[in-house]
Amino acid sequence: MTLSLFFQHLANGISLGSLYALIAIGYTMVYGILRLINFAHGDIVMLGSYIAFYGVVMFFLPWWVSFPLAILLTGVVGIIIERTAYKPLREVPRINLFTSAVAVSFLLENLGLVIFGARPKGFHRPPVMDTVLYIGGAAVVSYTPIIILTALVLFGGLMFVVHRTKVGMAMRALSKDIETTGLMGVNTDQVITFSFALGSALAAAGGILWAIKFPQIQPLMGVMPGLKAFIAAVLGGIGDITGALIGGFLLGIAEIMLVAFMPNLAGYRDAFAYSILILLLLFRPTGIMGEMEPEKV
Amino acid sequence: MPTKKLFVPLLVIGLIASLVTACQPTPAAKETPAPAETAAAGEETTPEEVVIGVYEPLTGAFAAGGEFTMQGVNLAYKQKPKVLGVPIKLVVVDNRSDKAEAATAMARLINQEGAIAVVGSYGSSLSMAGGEVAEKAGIPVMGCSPTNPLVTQGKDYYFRACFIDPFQGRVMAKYAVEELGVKKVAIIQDVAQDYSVGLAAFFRKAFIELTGDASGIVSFTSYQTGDQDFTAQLGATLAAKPDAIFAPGYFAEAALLAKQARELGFKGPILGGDAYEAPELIEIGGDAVEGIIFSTHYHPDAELSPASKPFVEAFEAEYGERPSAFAALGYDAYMLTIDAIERANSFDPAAIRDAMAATKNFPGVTGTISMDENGDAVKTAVILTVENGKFKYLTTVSP
Amino acid sequence: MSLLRLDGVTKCFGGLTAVNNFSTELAPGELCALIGPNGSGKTTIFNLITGIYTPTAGRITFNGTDITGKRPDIIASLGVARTFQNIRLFNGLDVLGNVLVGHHLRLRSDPFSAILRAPNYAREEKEMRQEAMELLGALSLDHLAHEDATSLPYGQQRKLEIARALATRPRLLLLDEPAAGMNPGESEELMRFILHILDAFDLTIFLIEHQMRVVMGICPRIIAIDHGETIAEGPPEAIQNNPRVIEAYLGVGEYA
Amino acid sequence: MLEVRDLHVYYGGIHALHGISLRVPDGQIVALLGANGAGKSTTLRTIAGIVKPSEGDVLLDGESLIGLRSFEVVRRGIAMVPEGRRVFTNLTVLENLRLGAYARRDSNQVIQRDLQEIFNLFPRLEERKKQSAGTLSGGEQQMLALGRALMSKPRILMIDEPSLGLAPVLAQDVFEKLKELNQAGQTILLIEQNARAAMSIANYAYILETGNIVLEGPAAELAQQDEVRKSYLGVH
Amino acid sequence: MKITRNRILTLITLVVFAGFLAYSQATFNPYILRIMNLCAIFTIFAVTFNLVYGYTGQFSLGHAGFAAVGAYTAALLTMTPVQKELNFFLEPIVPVLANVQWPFLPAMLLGGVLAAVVGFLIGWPALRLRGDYLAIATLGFGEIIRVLFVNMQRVTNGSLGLKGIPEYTNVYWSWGLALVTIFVTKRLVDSSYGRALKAIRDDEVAAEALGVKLSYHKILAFTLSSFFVGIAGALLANLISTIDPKVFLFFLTYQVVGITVMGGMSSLTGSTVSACLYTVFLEALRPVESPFSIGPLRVPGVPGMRMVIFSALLLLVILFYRRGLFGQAEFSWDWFFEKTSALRARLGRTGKTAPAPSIESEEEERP
Repeated sequence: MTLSLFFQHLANGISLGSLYALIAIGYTMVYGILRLINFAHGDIVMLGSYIAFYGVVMFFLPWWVSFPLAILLTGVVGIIIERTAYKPLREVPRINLFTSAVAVSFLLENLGLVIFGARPKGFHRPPVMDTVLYIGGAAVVSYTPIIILTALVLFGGLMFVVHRTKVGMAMRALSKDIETTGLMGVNTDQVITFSFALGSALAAAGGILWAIKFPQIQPLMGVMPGLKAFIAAVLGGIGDITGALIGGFLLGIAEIMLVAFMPNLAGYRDAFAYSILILLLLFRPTGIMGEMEPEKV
Repeated sequence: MPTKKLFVPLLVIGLIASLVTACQPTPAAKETPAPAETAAAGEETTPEEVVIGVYEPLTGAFAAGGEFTMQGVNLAYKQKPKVLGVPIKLVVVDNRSDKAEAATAMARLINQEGAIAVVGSYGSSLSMAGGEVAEKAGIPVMGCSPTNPLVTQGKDYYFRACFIDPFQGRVMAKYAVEELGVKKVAIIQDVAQDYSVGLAAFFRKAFIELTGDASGIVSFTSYQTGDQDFTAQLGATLAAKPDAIFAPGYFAEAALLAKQARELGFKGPILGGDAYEAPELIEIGGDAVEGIIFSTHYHPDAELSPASKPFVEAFEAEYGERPSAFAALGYDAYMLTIDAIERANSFDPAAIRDAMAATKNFPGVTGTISMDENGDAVKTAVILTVENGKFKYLTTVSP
Repeated sequence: MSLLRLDGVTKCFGGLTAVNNFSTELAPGELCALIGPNGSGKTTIFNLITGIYTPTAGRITFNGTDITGKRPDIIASLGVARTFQNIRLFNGLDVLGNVLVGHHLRLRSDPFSAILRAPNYAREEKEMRQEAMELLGALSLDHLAHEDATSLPYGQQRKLEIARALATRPRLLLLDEPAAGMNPGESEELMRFILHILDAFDLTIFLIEHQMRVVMGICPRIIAIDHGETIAEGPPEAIQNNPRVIEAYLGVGEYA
Repeated sequence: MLEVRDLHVYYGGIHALHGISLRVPDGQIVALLGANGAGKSTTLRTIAGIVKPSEGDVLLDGESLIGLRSFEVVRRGIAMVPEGRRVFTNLTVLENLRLGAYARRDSNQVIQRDLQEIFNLFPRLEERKKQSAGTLSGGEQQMLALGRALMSKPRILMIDEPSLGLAPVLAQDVFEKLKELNQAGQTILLIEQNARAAMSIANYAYILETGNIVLEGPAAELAQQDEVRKSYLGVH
Repeated sequence: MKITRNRILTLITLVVFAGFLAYSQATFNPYILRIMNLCAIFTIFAVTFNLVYGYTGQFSLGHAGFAAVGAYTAALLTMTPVQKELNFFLEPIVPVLANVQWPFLPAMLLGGVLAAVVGFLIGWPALRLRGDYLAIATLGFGEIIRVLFVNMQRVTNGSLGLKGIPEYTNVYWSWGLALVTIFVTKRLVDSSYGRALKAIRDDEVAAEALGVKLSYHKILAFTLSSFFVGIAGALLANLISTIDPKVFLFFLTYQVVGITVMGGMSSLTGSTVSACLYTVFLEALRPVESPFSIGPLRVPGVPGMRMVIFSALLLLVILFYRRGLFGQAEFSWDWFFEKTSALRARLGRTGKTAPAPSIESEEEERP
């Protein structure tokens, strides 16, 4: 393998990883706060890219209007989902919450099918993202650096919100101790809803970037990225935002490198991802960044 | 909360009621004479309507293929709503891209709706699941686009309007070697799709036979349906410096694969099979799929039979777009079924089956179709390329 | 020979030393109380004895066997049973079912004979039920046998938790604040009850209590701890007047 | 003035409070004493809106707080330092304090000034303001929890067992600070098991036993009574 | 007295049910029979999930993987050598399997046993994990099994799948085994072992302190559950007569979780009723997807509509009927008579009141 080929793989791994990371962050935020594995998250990714798509082809919005708008609208959808399907279940056994998430996922997928149709649609890359660049002998299409950059910028933005704003402070407090956060005068329901909106918006951003990298959208497109991002979130230590970022990049790079170095094992790519996950769970159940909490007796 | 208390009983009652209605045979089914009782339909009282069933994946992973096929079936139904003077009731059921459901859907068509013949399904694995049920019930089925040889193998009642993968693999290998002069080829298969795995294997076999050089297959790698990133496979593949890539997957993955191959600097031809044929290939692939070459059943520009041109016109009038191969096959499958009923001059499934098996030189829109002893259509394949954002007809290959 | 022996047991959580070099011995048949203010490490000591925690240092011996770091179920099968500070009944089981779980560790039939209701299992199940009912009868809970465990009044739940522990036929019973949440009348009744079972079941009882009043009347020996360390040990009167104990409980005196 | 009237609380099937009534007049320290499980924490949690009472009323200056959620109660001016401190160990000291001021609409300057006041009160916190709260010692965490509650500028400060798990010398510190605060005008409702310490700083005290108030009176008087000693040590 | 009465009633119901099965097999059309078979298979799935989650409190999402093991084992063992040769036209089958052909029962049992072995091997390390982590790990194991099956072309024929599996499954097999599963599960959860499982579910710490060996019991429930899931997989393979790895996507597991939650955790009656309702419901909803006319307006069929309705309904049940249709309640004769007499009292003496015991009435009476 030549060095330039290696760098090409690395660039691919990083850009795939940044997509996993963006989607994983939504998983992790919701889990960190509600301890809910939100299996509908992948379908929110799908929704985001469809809204962006229709913004361009149906309402003739320029992409730089349509994309942010889609992110915003998906955030609103996230709020609606949280309020209707999750909030009423906060005090009940967790499996109900999980099942509710599964039901929401089924609902979104099939609604997508009914509304958008089953045929995949070609997602048009804005021209700026579709030029081939030659960096040190390796051919890179401009969307690759743009995706990585956007992901990093969004992550930076999220870190700013989480670490530098009042509501972000409340979110972090909430993930530790909901009751005491309420005692600080924080309207915890509002903050939870906000987290959902933020997670969904990031998922939409992930979905749009995903559609830029893999320019076709269809109602089931969120399933695979959702599952992979979920693995990434667990790898990084579910509940930890930085962990999700690290987990996403690790998984993206590892998957690409596995196939690159062992092409005859390409068919085992998913099994490989799950094996990493299981090994990690068995030896460090809380992921790379997660902290162990001693059980109270 | 009285409403809450009422909910469960109401739900249960509703479900039981719906079960009862679901299990109630429709009037059509009752009137359809049971196979054993019918000798020749012409002499008996003609039924008010006959049921032809269609089972296609309208939801789930294969939904897009089902949707394409239904365009053709619906157009054909619109053109021929009657057979032997009796109105046809077309019953379409969704098989959710799920094997168990495909079998249930077929059983529903046969036992519940009283279908005397069935059309479908996109996806060989779904066709196989339905095929077992139809075989047992003795109801003839005309497949649209399942190209896996196993579908009709050992089945007396399963036919198909399309050619099969061994033929297609040979066609593409021959074209690659003889027309394109390919000496080194890389194969990338979708390991999760029987269609892709089969076609890849048949191509490989034919390629080695033609060149006599097993080392001509410079790389053989896999991906899985739903994968959207092929850069890793491509990187390894391109390192082996192939003249061409044969990637017999579905159009959705193929478009992305082609795009990524071009982005990685591959300039040679990319070859594929009939599952490439969808407007989305171009829509998604854009410039990257220019020059892609694949075998398929049909192209609107290729006048494969006298029926081709009128079909294209009717289709464009109906849907405002050009027909895909799957739509054309759906159309042909329906028409083949009607043709068989007419030739049998009977609504007796066994008679229809015999008529189907005896199909000779039927002028389908996808070519002149004859059935071989397995129930597979013997007909030409066309080879297409993409030029200026459009599918372009290259040549026709006879069996 | 002592039944239970703790030798220099220490338990640290992160930087916090919950139990510091704690040593004691319990003779068979003894009733001993462990007292101390909230957060002084009493429950941690119980968790160490029953194997829920592994000590950071030190050694725990029960009936001549070293049980340091052993799994809780193994320690239970050796004859150590306990109750919990916040009652931990199985809310999906009825009263009898809760007690029967305590019998489970002595079940010899394998799961298959249990599923098939083979004669050996049927006999064991019958015996278990009989014994459990007898036990409930002895604690006058038998009339509640088929009630949901968590629907019982508080005091009865405490009793049931003790009954469940007794069903394992322990030699040592650890009671973690059995009187918590009880009014004085109830507490007194509970104390009589504890004395009763001590005799009737040939037990050794180690008892955590926060309220000294509860234990004064019945425990011949009291160990007082604070901040994970023993501050006093002896008969009730001595403890009651021990300045360090008074200090731990009532505070050192005036501030500010 | 905070007033609690005939409060009944059930946990599952357990009758935890049997009609508690108490008053916390402005500017005073009122202590709620009693053994473990007597219902002190439940009383506080009910006032704070975490637990819903089945009967009874909680009034702040005559206005009922029943039915308000805990963040609304805080916004009415009742802050609580929960048992076991429960500082946010994943936040820095400064963030913990700022979170205490979450519901306030004051300008940043005002909040900055209040922060400085807290730092003046607890200099140790200022030294460690950039550190994660998890790295603080138990005593410092108690200070932080106290400071955090004060940041909401409460009319009434409720504190649950401030001396719990603290070495006596640290506990002493805490009580001194409470006294100081009170002298500056802060109304305090204090739960404490260290009865002597509590009574030494309180104006008035209530003694709870199994969900009932068994004894009440001015702290100085109660401290002299043998009953208290009995209640704790079981001296007959 | 009561016990004997209930025993007799159960016996009668079983006989009536057996008669009903015989009647259906003889007279019902294959479509209805197919649905009945699927009902039974999903009943087994739901009951086994309930055993692991509802009774033992272990959140496992590995059902699809175990079902795949059972299905492939039974399929490969029951297929004729000729069929196998036809199927493996790309790469030959491994010689060991090429010429075996077993009757259904041993093949199915071996499918169950192998699924149980896999369950044991997975459960042994994984059951140390708790809650969501266990769910994640088992979901991963299930997917790994599927990916392995895709790639083990010479054993499983990869994605080409297997076809021509003999159609042995009929309502006797499927419902017979569903009853066995219910019976065994019921007997287990009502035994001392079952009490230990429930104790683990309710409070692991307290259970362990009472001497309950946690991992032994968890693995016991997990392995037994895997065994029956394997059996159900075998039934499924021999029902649809063709399988491929896509049949065993994690989607299958999600369905099972949904069914079980809808029926009620720790209610076998609930699982059974819910599994039947689910299967029937999806079929009964088909009309919403076919074109229909409202007056002159012709509404085209909307594919996907029934899944929309179904998922919306599932959501409604979860939101408004949180404990599922049955909660923890089980059918029992005493309950039945209580209800019917109450109903009779309400309706007076007019008309017949007691609805015939439906499918779920094969439940054991409470001991």
